[in-house]
Amino acid sequence: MTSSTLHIINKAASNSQLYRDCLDSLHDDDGVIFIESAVYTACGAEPEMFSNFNITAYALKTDILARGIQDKISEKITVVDDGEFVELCCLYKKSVSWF
Amino acid sequence: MTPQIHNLLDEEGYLIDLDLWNEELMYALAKADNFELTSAHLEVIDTIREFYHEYQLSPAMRPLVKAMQNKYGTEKGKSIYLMKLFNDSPPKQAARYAGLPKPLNCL
Amino acid sequence: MVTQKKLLLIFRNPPFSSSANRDNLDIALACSAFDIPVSLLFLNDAVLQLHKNQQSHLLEQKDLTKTLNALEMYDIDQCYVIDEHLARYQLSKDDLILNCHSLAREKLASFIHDFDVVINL
Amino acid sequence: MIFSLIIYASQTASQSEQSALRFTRNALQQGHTFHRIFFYGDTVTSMSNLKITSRDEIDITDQWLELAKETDLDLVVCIAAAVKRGILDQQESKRHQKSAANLKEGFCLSGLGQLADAIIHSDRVITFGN
Repeated sequence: MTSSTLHIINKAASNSQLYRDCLDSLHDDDGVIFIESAVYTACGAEPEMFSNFNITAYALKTDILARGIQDKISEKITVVDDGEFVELCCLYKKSVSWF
Repeated sequence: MTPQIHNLLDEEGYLIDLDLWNEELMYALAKADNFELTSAHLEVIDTIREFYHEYQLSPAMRPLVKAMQNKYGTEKGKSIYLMKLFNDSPPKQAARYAGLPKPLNCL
Repeated sequence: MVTQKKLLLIFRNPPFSSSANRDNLDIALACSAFDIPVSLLFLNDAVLQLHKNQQSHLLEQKDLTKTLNALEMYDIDQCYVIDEHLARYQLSKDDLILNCHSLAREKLASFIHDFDVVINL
Repeated sequence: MIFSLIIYASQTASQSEQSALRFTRNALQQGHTFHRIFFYGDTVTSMSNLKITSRDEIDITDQWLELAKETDLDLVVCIAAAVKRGILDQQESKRHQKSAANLKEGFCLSGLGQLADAIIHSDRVITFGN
């Protein structure tokens, strides 16, 4: 268990202000999980914006598969299933949802 | 309770149209409860109406106590003082007589 | 006795745009009745919710700034804004209805880190 | 671990309520418990028993009820959010002198105090919103 925060974000990266606020809120060792439309952020070059931080970025498998983008997910992203999402919520001390 | 007053109230005894409130109605509401309003009660009702006017909100217990304290000093600004004064929850009973909405956040 | 948890409510919306600010404020009032220590953070556009001289009656709406003023009566005095967000709208702390603490943007992460529960509406 | 959820999302405008449901199912499967699921804001409109779900679609509201049947979930709909949007139980319908009540059976209307209580008594409070 860590004392850090899991940030849950569910909007596509075109919501730039939301992402900026989320980025400003990232503490060392925090995690970010992309769910719903945010899984598009896990594709291609988008995860770069999180690379300045010492954080782990996850994306939710069910939402990825539902959108058919499983081949496009960046290597920097850890893909987690629904059960692992629950485990992450236990592992991190609290969550902050960005929507 | 007279049928006329009853028509103005909701199930829990709060006034439906807040603009209809006047002192006469306030006394009638208390009388229907067999509750006698003294000057001490009127101070609370005044305070709660002023609170609503300023904040657009019927106060819960703590802010009501604080408002009483600001206006009448520590003697009357205590929850035990208010609880002795009313037989129901003070913020609720005072809000009913004051013709204000039911305080929010009640369980 | 359950240990006290520190709650942070994050506001993100400008006035009149949705009911989120009202809903979040109602959470603050309810939690204070349960003695949960509450802090409020007005992020970005939400600083505009604190701007003085709003005339909500022109839009036939209830005045949320009045209810924000009640926070003090509920013993909620921990309100925060980010310097940079005020500057974006050329606001100073004097333009706000509440006496807010200001935070540097770089301090935001460690600020949030200290809370036990965060609700971000 | 004891969870509570705040669901703050319109069912027609977002996927969030479904995400919350899936989260709940998985957490229950892992042996976690839920103190409360608190439906707030526009979410409450989906608890109308007048809502029609097309026969070839899945009604998420019914899914909550099914899950609750097996696991005793406390499904609380914020009373202030609900009455504002025309979702009434018998008591509120009577109180406001309306002709009908439409809160789906299995959900209960209650105040924000229930959310405060959930914050106090849960290890994790997770918001699903849109």
